[in-house]
Amino acid sequence: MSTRLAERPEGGASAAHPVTPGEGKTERLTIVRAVRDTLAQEMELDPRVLVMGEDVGVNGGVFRATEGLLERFGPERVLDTPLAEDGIVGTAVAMAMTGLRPVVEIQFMGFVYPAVNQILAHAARIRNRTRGRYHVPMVLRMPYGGGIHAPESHSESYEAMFLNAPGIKVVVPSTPRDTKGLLATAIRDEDPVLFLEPKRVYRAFREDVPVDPYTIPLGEAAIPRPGEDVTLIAWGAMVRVCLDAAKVLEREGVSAEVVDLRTLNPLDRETMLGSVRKTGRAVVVHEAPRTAGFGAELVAQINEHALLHLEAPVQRVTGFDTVFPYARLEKLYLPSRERVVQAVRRTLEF
Amino acid sequence: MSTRLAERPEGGASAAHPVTPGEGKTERLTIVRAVRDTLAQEMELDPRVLVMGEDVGVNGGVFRATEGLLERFGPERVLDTPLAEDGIVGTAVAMAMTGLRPVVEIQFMGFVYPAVNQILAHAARIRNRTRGRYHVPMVLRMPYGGGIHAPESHSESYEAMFLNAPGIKVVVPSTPRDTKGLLATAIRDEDPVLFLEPKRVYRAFREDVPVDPYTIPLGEAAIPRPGEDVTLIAWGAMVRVCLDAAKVLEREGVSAEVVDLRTLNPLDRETMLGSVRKTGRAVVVHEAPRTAGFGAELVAQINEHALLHLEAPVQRVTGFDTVFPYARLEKLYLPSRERVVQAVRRTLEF
Amino acid sequence: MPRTTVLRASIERLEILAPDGSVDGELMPALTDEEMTGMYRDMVRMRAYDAKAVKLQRQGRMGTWASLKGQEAAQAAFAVAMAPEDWLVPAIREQGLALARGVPGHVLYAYWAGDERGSFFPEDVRVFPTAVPIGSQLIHGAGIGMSMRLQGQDAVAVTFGGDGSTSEGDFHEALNFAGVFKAQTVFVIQNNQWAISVPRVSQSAAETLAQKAIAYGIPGIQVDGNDVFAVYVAAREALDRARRGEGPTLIESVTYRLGDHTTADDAGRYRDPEEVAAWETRDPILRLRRYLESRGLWDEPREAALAGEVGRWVEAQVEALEAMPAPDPGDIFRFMYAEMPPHLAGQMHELMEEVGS
Amino acid sequence: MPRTTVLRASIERLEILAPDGSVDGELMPALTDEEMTGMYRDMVRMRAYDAKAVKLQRQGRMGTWASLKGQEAAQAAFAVAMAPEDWLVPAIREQGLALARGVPGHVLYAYWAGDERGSFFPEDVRVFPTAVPIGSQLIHGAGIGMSMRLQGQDAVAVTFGGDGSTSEGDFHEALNFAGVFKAQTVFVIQNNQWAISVPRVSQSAAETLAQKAIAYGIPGIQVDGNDVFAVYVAAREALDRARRGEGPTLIESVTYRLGDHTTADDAGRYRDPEEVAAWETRDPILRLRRYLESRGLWDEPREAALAGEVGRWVEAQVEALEAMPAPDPGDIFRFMYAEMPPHLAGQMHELMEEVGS
Ligand SMILES: Cc1ncc(C[n+]2csc(CCOP(=O)(O)OP(=O)(O)O)c2C)c(N)n1
Ligand SMILES: Cc1ncc(C[n+]2csc(CCOP(=O)(O)OP(=O)(O)O)c2C)c(N)n1
Ligand SMILES: [Mg+2]
Ligand SMILES: [Mg+2]
Repeated sequence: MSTRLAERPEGGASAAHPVTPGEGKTERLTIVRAVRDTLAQEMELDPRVLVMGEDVGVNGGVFRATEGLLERFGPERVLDTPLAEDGIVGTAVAMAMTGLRPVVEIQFMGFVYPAVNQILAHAARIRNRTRGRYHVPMVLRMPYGGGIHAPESHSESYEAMFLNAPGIKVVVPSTPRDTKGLLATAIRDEDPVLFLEPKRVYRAFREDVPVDPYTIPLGEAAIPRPGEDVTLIAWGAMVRVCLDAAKVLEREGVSAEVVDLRTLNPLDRETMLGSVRKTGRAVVVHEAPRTAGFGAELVAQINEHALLHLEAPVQRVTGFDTVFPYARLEKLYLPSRERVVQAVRRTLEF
Repeated sequence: MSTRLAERPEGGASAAHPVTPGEGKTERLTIVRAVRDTLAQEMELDPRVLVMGEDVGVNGGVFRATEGLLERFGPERVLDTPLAEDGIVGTAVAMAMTGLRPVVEIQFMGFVYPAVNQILAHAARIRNRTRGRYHVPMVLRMPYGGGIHAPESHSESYEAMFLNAPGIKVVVPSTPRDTKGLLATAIRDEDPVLFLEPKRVYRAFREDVPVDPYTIPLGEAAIPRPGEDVTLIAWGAMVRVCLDAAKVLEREGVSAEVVDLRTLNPLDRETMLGSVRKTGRAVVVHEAPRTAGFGAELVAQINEHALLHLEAPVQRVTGFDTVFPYARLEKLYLPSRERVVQAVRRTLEF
Repeated sequence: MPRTTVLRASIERLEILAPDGSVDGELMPALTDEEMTGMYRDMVRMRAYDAKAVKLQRQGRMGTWASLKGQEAAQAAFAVAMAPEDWLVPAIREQGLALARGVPGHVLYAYWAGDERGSFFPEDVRVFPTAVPIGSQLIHGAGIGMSMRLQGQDAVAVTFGGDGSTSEGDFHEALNFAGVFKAQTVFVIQNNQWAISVPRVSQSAAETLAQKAIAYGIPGIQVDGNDVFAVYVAAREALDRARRGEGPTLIESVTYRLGDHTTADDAGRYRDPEEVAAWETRDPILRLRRYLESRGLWDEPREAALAGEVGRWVEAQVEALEAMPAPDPGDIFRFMYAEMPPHLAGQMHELMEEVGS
Repeated sequence: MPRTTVLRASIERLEILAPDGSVDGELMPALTDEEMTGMYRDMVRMRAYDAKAVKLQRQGRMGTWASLKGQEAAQAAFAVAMAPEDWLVPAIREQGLALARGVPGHVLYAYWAGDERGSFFPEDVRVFPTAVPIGSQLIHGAGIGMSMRLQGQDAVAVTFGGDGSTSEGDFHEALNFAGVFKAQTVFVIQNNQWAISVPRVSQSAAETLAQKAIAYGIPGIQVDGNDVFAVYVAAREALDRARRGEGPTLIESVTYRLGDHTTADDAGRYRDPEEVAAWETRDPILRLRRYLESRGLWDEPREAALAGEVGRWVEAQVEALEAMPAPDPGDIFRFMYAEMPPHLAGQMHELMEEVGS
């Protein structure tokens, strides 16, 4: 079965659904399952939405995030493309400029480099270049991050490069519930959105996710765990590491607040600053290398806007400034619960 | 005339020359002229060095940075390539791995995106990938930055993306003298070096540059102007802006120290921190957009290592988080002397 | 079971209008007199528009300008061949075709004068903005062609690139996608012999650029790009094929860049004046005029009238350009996203304070 | 001056050894008996090495492994055709040829077991490390071919890619550079019909991949990639051409990936078991064995002896792999630059404190 792409319901789908999870039925889903269900739901709601990428059709994606979509929506809305990231993103840009809403899968974030020209020189700039005449409502989904014992180039976290070059929103969910709400918002957004999926926790846990459609606004951080003594700031897979660290700290009598940024651009600076002003101490955690990682920006913003509240320097727990190691050593590279705990201790002992 | 590439003098050229400018004869050169002379000199000294890129041969480069090299060294050492940045950098990577030392010109930094895969997935990683079996002694020269009323994509400062992905050194001279010494070092370096040339000041001023070869070590900042009250940290074309601001401040009785980082990776953290510890106040200046620019990293490092010395939050004077504007508005975008002065005042009034 | 031939391919070259103004009657397309004189008028207008921009640049009233001089024929031919709903995806020298498709002259000038408003085209004009990174627009051409097909629309994406652009990976990915998805796309390579200072032969070892089509299993053809009728015939064939859903075509239009690469370039450094002189005798405008004159469709009085008309039109564009209010500094921020995020609003505020508005 | 043909091109396909073991006597290359049995031994060894890796992976003793099963012939052919000084630039399934070129078996295993030391090859082995980003290595092949030419060396860069890799812009830029600079490079596309789940026909509308050579003005040929003699003949032609300074060649080797894409994949999801069965009858090893047997060069006792020998060799590689000391955590930092910069030394120190060494 195939839905004709041109037949769009008047007004689109955006306005029709609540912006927060409703009361209705829920289902226990993993993150990857939430991705798949949301894609199906948004494709159902808006016939302009289509999915494209390498192996997303017959194979249902190498992580199965698009499983069943081809059968359900047909080859006009689920495109198995040639192996060419620049081509995939560039054709998607043009589709987005001419009435469609492509959701692209880049198989691993480590393979986004060939598409950087189309993303940063075009997708991120078309609205500005044409003073609003054209825009690019496109989502680039990318499994990212380490921890799955994959070969080289399969574990990267390249978010920083998309944050210095403006014009593209960057969203990183950490839970199934957020995945659904944020992905729906990203697809309905009128601008290009990089949607980074923490593949390490793709199937790590399940959560009750409302069956009905809902959206979560971009630019609103969450506080999955409130606390008083120190703020742990993270996104994606590192949120779980911080929550684990907070549990350890609790046993030591330290109350840690965890801020899950959820979107890196736009950034919910106020929630982050509010927490840091309250606790006076902060640890930023990310998988990417330390130098010029997005953590640096967070430290800079805290410095700019909450310096006098700081009891200790903001600590960064990050990947090292090295290539992401192959499987046998990757565990040493990834920020661990222990490293976060140590960093918190440093802020307390300062 | 053409020098056979294979005939390399034993031991190479690296050891043969002083690491700091000698006493000998000097010549008044612009930055672009220093680039050209240094290329010629290094090609003369080491027959493995070759120059390649778009329009670098017959045309002598669109900025004339390679003028005369083709005539002097022949088409085997000065390669006019097809219009394909990924191909240029990728073939250079392989040349560097097999006995040559290519110096590549990317016509404008705004056109580096197509080559990002070869730079970051290969050049920056080959040594580590092969545990030292291969390495990539290659220089990527790129005119960068705004201020010359150029069309879109001709004014970009993309240094941050090359600083978060480790494995490639990043050098940015701000004077003719430094250009010569740093470029010579970069060419003799055993690892890939991004050599960013501030095209806005390519011909803005001349300086006495020693005629004899010399090198300036990577990872050593300069202090072109010492001061007591505030530290201005910059690189490339922004150094001049800071020096201008320092003059204005001097008239107001404020003594500003200017730190010219010269190399961003490796970073001379100690010189920067030493200055900030002394002055207690710092302003970081760069052309790239603010968010996740390299300035954030500097603020983070100051936070980590000199927090207790700070009298005020470190200020950032940067490009906005927008696309670099076309010519008619670019002046508003670029950090100006006035903005730097204002930022200094903010640190003083904090 | 020896060596067998698994593929035979050939590339044709099409020429109809000779430099002396004579035509190949058999291949001559069925164009009305009005269409033919219209093409001529279009080309003359393009040249005047171009010459004025070069002059303005010398006077400091225009930014860097990329001259289209010598490359008018393909643009005039496509202007007639394209349907109103078709898309134009230009490279950097398609100002002429953009004008013909409805982009106002002063708007296009504004782009080259360093003003983003120069890419804000009217709603009903299906012209993409100039893509500065060479070759990157070819992928957009493929993407529009896919988009139209997926949406069941008839429109075709006519996509221009230079000879230099064929070296970028983008060219390859664009043509390959278009071939695989039978995109409604026509790729036109304006082979003007030079990519800045790099001659065509240094760009690829292929004898023709048209033969690159073979790599994608799509039709390719070479035309004399200074021959408006040849381009027109190839354009119609390709447009019709795309519209019928039979997929993309690659057209190599062999022409010549009579001017410098841009106003920032000095072609005298790298090319032989004799080469330029030889190509001047193959001027596409001269040729068409000779033909029209031989058919009694053109003469000196009409030429003089056209010159006056075009001159006035060009001046009007310059006036409209210079009458545009200065760009608003706030516009630096306003078009980054559909809604301005708080951090950008803050930065805009900073700037507004500074400029005092 | 009508339509003229400006290019005629054709692509040949070469087959010598039929699935039943018979050969085309006229095209049969002059290989000694030892070379032919050597090829066979090589292929058997490759298959055993591969099968063992798949098994190890199932047992949790190996990381993700990309099987070369079914693609041995091209590797065995190039092993004989290449000169000692030639370079191998592999894609992801050239383990067999890498072994034949002198990479120790346990070292290569280590790579796939998630250990960077698995790309530290002996000094005299001219084999590039595996490039994970598909197609990116093709540019290195072009670059080495340019490098050898510029340095006046005779060596040729033999560069492998998959059918999928031909879609990347890298393929295009690699072949174009090689053509323009007459690089001493041979490009071998192992067209194994699949790029993970995407079949060859969805990768390009071109009838053959060999015809892509036409786009670069270089020779292209299609060979039966399961026919070790056909590949050998094409390899020799291409290597000789490159060595003579006449430039690169594209060889499309038509073969089949008998296994899953990698051990992380389940090909049963997307391809027909009948297709696999059909290709199993065209097995390159079986075929060569039939030929050798028909020539009296091979028999059951020799097969049994070889099986034993190869089995012992493979076990020795596994033992050597598992005898490797654990990788040193400090190695994460040591090979980033020729000299370790202070910030990295600091980070290494952090880690060393943590792991207590
Ligand atoms: C990716 C990229 N690299 C380099 C440039 C600089 N540049 C602008 S035009 C040009 C030559 C283009 O040649 P061609 O494609 O033949 O078009 P023409 O200028 O002849 O119309 C170059 C190298 C660019 N704009 N984009
Ligand atoms: C740039 C890039 N994109 C995607 C991938 C993921 N990937 C790994 S192998 C592969 C398919 C390769 O197909 P082909 O070139 O035919 O080689 P084969 O696996 O069949 O040997 C893909 C998509 C990658 N490694 N690199
Ligand atoms: Mg050209
Ligand atoms: Mg394949």
